[in-house]
Amino acid sequence: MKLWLIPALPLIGSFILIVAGSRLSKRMVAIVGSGSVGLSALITLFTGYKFISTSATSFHYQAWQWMDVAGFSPAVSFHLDALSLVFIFVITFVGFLIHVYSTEFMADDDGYARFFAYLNLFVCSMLTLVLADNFALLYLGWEGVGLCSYLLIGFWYTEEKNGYAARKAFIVTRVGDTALAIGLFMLFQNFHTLNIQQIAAQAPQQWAVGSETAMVISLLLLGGAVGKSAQLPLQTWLPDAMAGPSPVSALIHAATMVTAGVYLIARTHAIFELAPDALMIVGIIGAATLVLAGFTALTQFDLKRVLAYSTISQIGYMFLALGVSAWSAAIFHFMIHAFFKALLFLAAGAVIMALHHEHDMYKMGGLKKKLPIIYWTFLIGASSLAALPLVTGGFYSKDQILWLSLAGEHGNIWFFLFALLGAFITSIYTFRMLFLTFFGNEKTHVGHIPGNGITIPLLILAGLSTIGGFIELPHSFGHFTVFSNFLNPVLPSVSVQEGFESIEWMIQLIAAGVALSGVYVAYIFYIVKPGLSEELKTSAADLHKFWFNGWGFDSLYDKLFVKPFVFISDINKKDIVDLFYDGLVWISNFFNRIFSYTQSGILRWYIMGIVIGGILLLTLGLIKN
Amino acid sequence: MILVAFIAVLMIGGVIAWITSQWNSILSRWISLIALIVNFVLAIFIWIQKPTIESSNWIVQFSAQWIPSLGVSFSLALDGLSLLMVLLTFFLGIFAVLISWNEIQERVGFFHFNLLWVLAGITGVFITMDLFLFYFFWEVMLIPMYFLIGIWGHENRRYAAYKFFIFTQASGLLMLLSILGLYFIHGRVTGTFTFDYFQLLNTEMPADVARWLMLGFLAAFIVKLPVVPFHTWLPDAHSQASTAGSLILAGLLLKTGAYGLIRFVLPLFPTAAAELAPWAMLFGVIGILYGASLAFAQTDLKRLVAYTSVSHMGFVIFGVFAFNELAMQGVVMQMITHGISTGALFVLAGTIYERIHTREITSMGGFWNKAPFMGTIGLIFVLASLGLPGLGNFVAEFLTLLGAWQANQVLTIFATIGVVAATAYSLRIMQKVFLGNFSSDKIVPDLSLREKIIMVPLVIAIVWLGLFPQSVMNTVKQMISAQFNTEQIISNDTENENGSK
Amino acid sequence: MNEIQVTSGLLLAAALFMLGLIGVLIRRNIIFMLVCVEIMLNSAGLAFIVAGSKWTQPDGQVMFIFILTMAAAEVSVGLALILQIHHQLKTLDGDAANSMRG
Amino acid sequence: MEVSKINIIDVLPGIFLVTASLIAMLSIAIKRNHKLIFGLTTISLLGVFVYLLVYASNHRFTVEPLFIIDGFGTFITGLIVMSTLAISLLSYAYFEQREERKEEYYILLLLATLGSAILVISKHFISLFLGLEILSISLYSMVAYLRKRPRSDEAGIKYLILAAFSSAFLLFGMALVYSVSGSMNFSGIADYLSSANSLPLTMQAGFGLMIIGIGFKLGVVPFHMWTPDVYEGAPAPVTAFIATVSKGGMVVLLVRFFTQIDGFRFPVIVLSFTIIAIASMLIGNFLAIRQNNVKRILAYSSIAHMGYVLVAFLAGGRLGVEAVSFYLVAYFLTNIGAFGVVSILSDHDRDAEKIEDYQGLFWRHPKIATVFTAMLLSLAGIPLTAGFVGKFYLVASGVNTQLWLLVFVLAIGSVIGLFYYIKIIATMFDKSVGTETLALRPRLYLINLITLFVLSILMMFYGIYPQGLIERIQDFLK
Repeated sequence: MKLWLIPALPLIGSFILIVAGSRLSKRMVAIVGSGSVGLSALITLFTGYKFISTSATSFHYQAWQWMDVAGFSPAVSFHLDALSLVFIFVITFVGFLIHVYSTEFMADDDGYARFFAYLNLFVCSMLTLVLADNFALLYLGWEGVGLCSYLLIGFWYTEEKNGYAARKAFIVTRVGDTALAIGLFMLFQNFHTLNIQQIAAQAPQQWAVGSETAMVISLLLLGGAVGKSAQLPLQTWLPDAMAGPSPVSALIHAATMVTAGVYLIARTHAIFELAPDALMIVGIIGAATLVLAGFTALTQFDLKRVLAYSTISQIGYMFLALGVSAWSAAIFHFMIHAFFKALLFLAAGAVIMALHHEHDMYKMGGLKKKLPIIYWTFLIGASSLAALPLVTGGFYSKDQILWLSLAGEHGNIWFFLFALLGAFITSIYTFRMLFLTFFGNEKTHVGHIPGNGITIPLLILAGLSTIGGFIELPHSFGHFTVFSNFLNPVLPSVSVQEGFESIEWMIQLIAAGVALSGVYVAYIFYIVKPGLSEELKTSAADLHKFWFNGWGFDSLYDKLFVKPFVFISDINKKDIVDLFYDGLVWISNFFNRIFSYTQSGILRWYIMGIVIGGILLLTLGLIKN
Repeated sequence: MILVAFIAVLMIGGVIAWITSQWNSILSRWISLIALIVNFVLAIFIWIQKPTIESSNWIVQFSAQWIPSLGVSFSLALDGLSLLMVLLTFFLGIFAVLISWNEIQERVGFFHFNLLWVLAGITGVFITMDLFLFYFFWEVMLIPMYFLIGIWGHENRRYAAYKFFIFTQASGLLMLLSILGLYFIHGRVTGTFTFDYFQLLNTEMPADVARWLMLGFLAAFIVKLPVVPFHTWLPDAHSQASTAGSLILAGLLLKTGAYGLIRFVLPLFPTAAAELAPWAMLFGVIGILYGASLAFAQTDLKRLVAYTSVSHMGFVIFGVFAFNELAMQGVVMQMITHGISTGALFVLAGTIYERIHTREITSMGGFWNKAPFMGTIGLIFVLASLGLPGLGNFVAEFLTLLGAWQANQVLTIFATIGVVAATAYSLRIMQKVFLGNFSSDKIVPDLSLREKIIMVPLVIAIVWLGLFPQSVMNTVKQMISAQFNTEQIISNDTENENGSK
Repeated sequence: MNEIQVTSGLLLAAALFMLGLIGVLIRRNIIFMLVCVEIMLNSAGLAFIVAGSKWTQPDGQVMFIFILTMAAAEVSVGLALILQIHHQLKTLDGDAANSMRG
Repeated sequence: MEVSKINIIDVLPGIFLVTASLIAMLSIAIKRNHKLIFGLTTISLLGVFVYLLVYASNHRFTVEPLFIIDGFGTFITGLIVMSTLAISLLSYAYFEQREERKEEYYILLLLATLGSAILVISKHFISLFLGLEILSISLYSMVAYLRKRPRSDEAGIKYLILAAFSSAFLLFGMALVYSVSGSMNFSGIADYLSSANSLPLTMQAGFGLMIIGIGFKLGVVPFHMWTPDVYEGAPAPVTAFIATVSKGGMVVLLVRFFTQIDGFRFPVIVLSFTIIAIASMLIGNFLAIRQNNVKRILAYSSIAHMGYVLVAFLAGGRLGVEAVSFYLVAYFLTNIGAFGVVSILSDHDRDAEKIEDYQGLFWRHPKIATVFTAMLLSLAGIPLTAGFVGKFYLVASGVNTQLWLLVFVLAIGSVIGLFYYIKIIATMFDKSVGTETLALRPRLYLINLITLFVLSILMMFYGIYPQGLIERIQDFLK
């Protein structure tokens, strides 16, 4: 069983690069960096083949006993089932492609070895996260990916604002992690173990549906998930995280790490199912986030920030799916999203690189001819994101969520309407982005023409985001459910409410129509009448500003938490407690002065002192008697 | 005998180092290094022989008459906890010598004399089982430490040294009163006047007397630990001491307070301690948050790290008074890992000071560019300080919080929030020192070979503790579970007695 | 000797003692201070004699003789010192000798 | 009273000292020779000590009605004699380099020692008075011995007037006590008191006045004001003598007197002493913290230390007496050592009393500075020193009788005290300014240094291994 090799290889790669990175040639660094993940991907493939061919339910491997204290005995051990297999597949493959892309993208950077070291470390942590068989190890991976995210966002460390963005990302996610940690404490208190499988097995026996403890624990786990996956109310860090290099945005902030929250909830669905209210909250958070982020994406001009908000929005869809117990739909969308969003980020990275680190879409344009491969792949990614019907992977995955948000057993019309609105906005901003970047006149000179290292991963990802959709086709349309069947042992399938089966095709039609009309709106605004958007912007300037700033969350948190904290620590820099001790010193010195005054050196004073002492003594005697 | 050797080697080594420095200062450096390595090897040897203590709690014991007329004996003993602490002492001691190799150029012999004597005092505190002797060693370590701060410290050293000395001495005297109170109570009840730890255990006394006596012990330990609001000596002492001084202060001296809590307060006054627990935990949490908030505001690198110590030590008292095995294991881990990680941060601050002659982080920045090795090391210990899993501190904090959750949930939530604050101040170190644009007008060379020799073992240790903490935990397992079991037995007994009455 | 006489004897001694004491306090001249101290010593001697006679013991008188002797010795040293002080300070003002203080 | 042969042997130490001083006087009349007198003094002191060691160590008896020669007295007499010996060793070098006639000093020294030795063994008001006055009158001259120095004279006259003044209080108090109890013998007073169930007012006033006299000698608050001035003005060895022998003798008397009459039955007395002790511990320490004159610092610290001793005194019992004895040993060793350092550093014109004189001493004269550091740490009660065990003993006796308030104040006082002890130490370890050499000639320097070394080694030895001394004390107190 080579399960441990999957996370270990990137770790070894990272270790080599950290220790000897400065002494290796760039070529060697590239080989070690990508090679380790590539090998990992191969082993994943091999393991996956074995897993499917033996039709096992899970593989298990224990490396060593991590701790063993008073019944708390997490081990460093890995658990592979269908859910984690999907995740490690995405992580290793998309990860490998992004590594390959980076070998060219980062070629001129001084921190070449450092970059790959971090990236490898990230892959290792992410794999640990999804393979962990207990929550303690999961937490290790969870924090590990947070660390790598921090390191990679702040990769270009000489810029002050990158460091700020990196810290913000780490701290905000850590707020969520705190909730997660407390959730783990409660889990341990209730089950005396942190083994995920055991907890999942025991939870339904211990708690009835709607149990308060289950509710609290679910919410705490949700807190962790919300932080990591940049959902409301902890979504503010992700747009800033775009300060990192584009491959990082693609890998960490689109494809893998930010979906860790989705993984966590899916992994602990047994607990969430016991807390329907918590599940409802998951759905509400998802729905609210997807709309909020969508509106914000509409107003951004920075190419990567648009993608960032779109990521938040798409993860919102996944949360919505989780909220209606459409587990496999969420995971399906995760996978497809990983493909097309990685593709979009990488393509955007190539564009930005070609335009000398220009992020502003309004300064781009006309790249269709200059960068044809980039254009076509971007178009495929964008179509998938906008869920253009039939030909894109995104259509199938998003459609499933739309359908289940209405028809699933926990679905309702409001979820559906929000999701639909989100879909409409998605296709508007997606094509706005496409039109602004690739159509119109060339505004900035194209410098770097991407080579094979960049284009080949793009092409592969474009392929994946197209054909990826076909492994799960809706009931009304082929009814091909390889993916959900595969996940079924882990994630129960969702049952559809009575009376909805018949209207599934209608929903699909509506979805398709909404997506296409979004494209049309974008076409009107940005190709046909480019002035229109400007007018709109000026006529609703306040609203635009509000959306542009992400609905004011940043300034709200700044006022609520950051400013007070900094203020309190700044005024107390000198440590107010010390005043007390200074006071003691002052009092001592005060007494010293007073008593010193009596030591006047004059003989008669001293005699007086004795006499007064004597009088006091004798008076005392009298009083006492 | 080996326990006596621990102390004797250090004391004699110190004297020899002082004497030889008249002829050759290099020699005195080597002498102290060798003395510490000898001790470290001895301690490792014991550990390898008894990696897990199964049958008896006490690995080695030594006892001799000292002042029989007062019931004082020279009684030393080593159990798992002591062994770990002693190991840590010698381990960090070696680095304290190494880090001062170039830094200390004046009065080298006297420096090493003080260094070794402070370590001897600390070692004594960790292995003595006689309360008089304990107090004796407790005080013995103060004077050399005072000199380490007061002679080789930075610009404000005299003030810092005073403050350190007076705080610890004042609280120590309160402990002395309690020791004596216990001594006489035990003597009156049993007729044998003795300071022997084992005999004083389970002394029967009225509840309010126990409460007062415990407060006396507590005073000494919470000042040393330190617990807010008795912490203000620490930032001054830490920031003003020389690097080796800071290393010893943060790495070892604070641990004597934690050790005292575990070794004396809980076993001697189980009931009174249990009554106090919620308050102690509250103060622990206050310490965690208050220390973090102050750490965030500091611009003096060593002062910043000093306040992180306040915050981290909050976890210790928090965990100790959670009264369960999980938290206690966490506390023991915290003692060790904090010793290593904070010690390393101080060493780092020292190496930076050697290069740019300032501790102000406002005049640092971008050092990664010039000194990536230093940056990597810095990153690792900053991460350790914020409790990243995979490094030792995480194990410590996680176990502490996990255990504390069983005891007090509200306070645990606040303590966990402290981890977020830890992230804020830790990353600030990283940002201000290593990231950003290189802005110093000084040359910042990367770590030298000697500095690497110091740092690499520390890194290995902290990673090892993070991934394989069980080897350490096994060493104290017996001791900790024995402590909680006996307490249960005692409470059961008293219940039975009450019942029968 | 009856009780009343003892009491009045002691009261007389006490009055003398107070006289001396007040003298020491209000006089600045060192010689006068010395003299007043002598008065106090002698009042103590008187008290001894009164007490001795109360108990019809010779001890009180023995003590008085010792006190006299001691007072003489003291005065001799004292006068020598006063001479020296006068030599240095050119004054006998006790308050002037205050170079040490604080 | 009948003077028998045995009695002569019993009071031999006193006779020995008197004879020695007479011989010294005669020899001065014939020829002045500093070395000779010094030799005579040391030999006679050694002789007394040997006598005490050989003869008196297992001999308990009384010389009615004046003296009681018990273990406690013998022990402290031995301590006093040895301290005087150490002081005379220090004095030799100190006076050798000064112009004044040195020889008479030793006569005074011997007589003062005699006075203190009498105090220690007296059990009667008359012997008490005689001992006290022999001590005091010798001290007046000793304090003002360097008569060319204005400060020395000033200190002398202050001491004289105040001491005589307080003696008057003591005497008047004794007279009152005598008038009520009809006895000047301690045991007689005790008999009277044991039959009386409450303290008559006259008696109480008598005790009050006596406390003033005793308190003055001890230098406890509020009768302490002379201490710093006299300490500062007197020559360093004399200061050492006042701090140790003179105060020590009085402590013993106090213990003996109040133990014998069992004064602790009377809450007024206990309360008075408690207030005095607390005030001394606090005010003594407070006065010292901003002081920059080393001799004055030591003076203030001695006020506080007498307060500490009173704690053990109030604790009473065997443990209390043990504690007082041990503490006195430690205190004597330490103070003589400390003033020895001051005297070894002094030059012709003035004593080394300013704190600046100690700036960087450790780097100029490491040996002396080490000794001084050890002595100061002992005063502060830090382990490895006799002062630590002594203070431990005091606290133990206080805790034993549950004098929590006193013990608590003792702790606070010690903490405040730390501040100024450390100040001196810190100054010594500061950066050095200049490298002036010592004023002493090498051979004299050597004598002093050896004396100091012996003192510090003893002090350390009793700090690390107090068992021997404790056993000895317990032996004596049997």
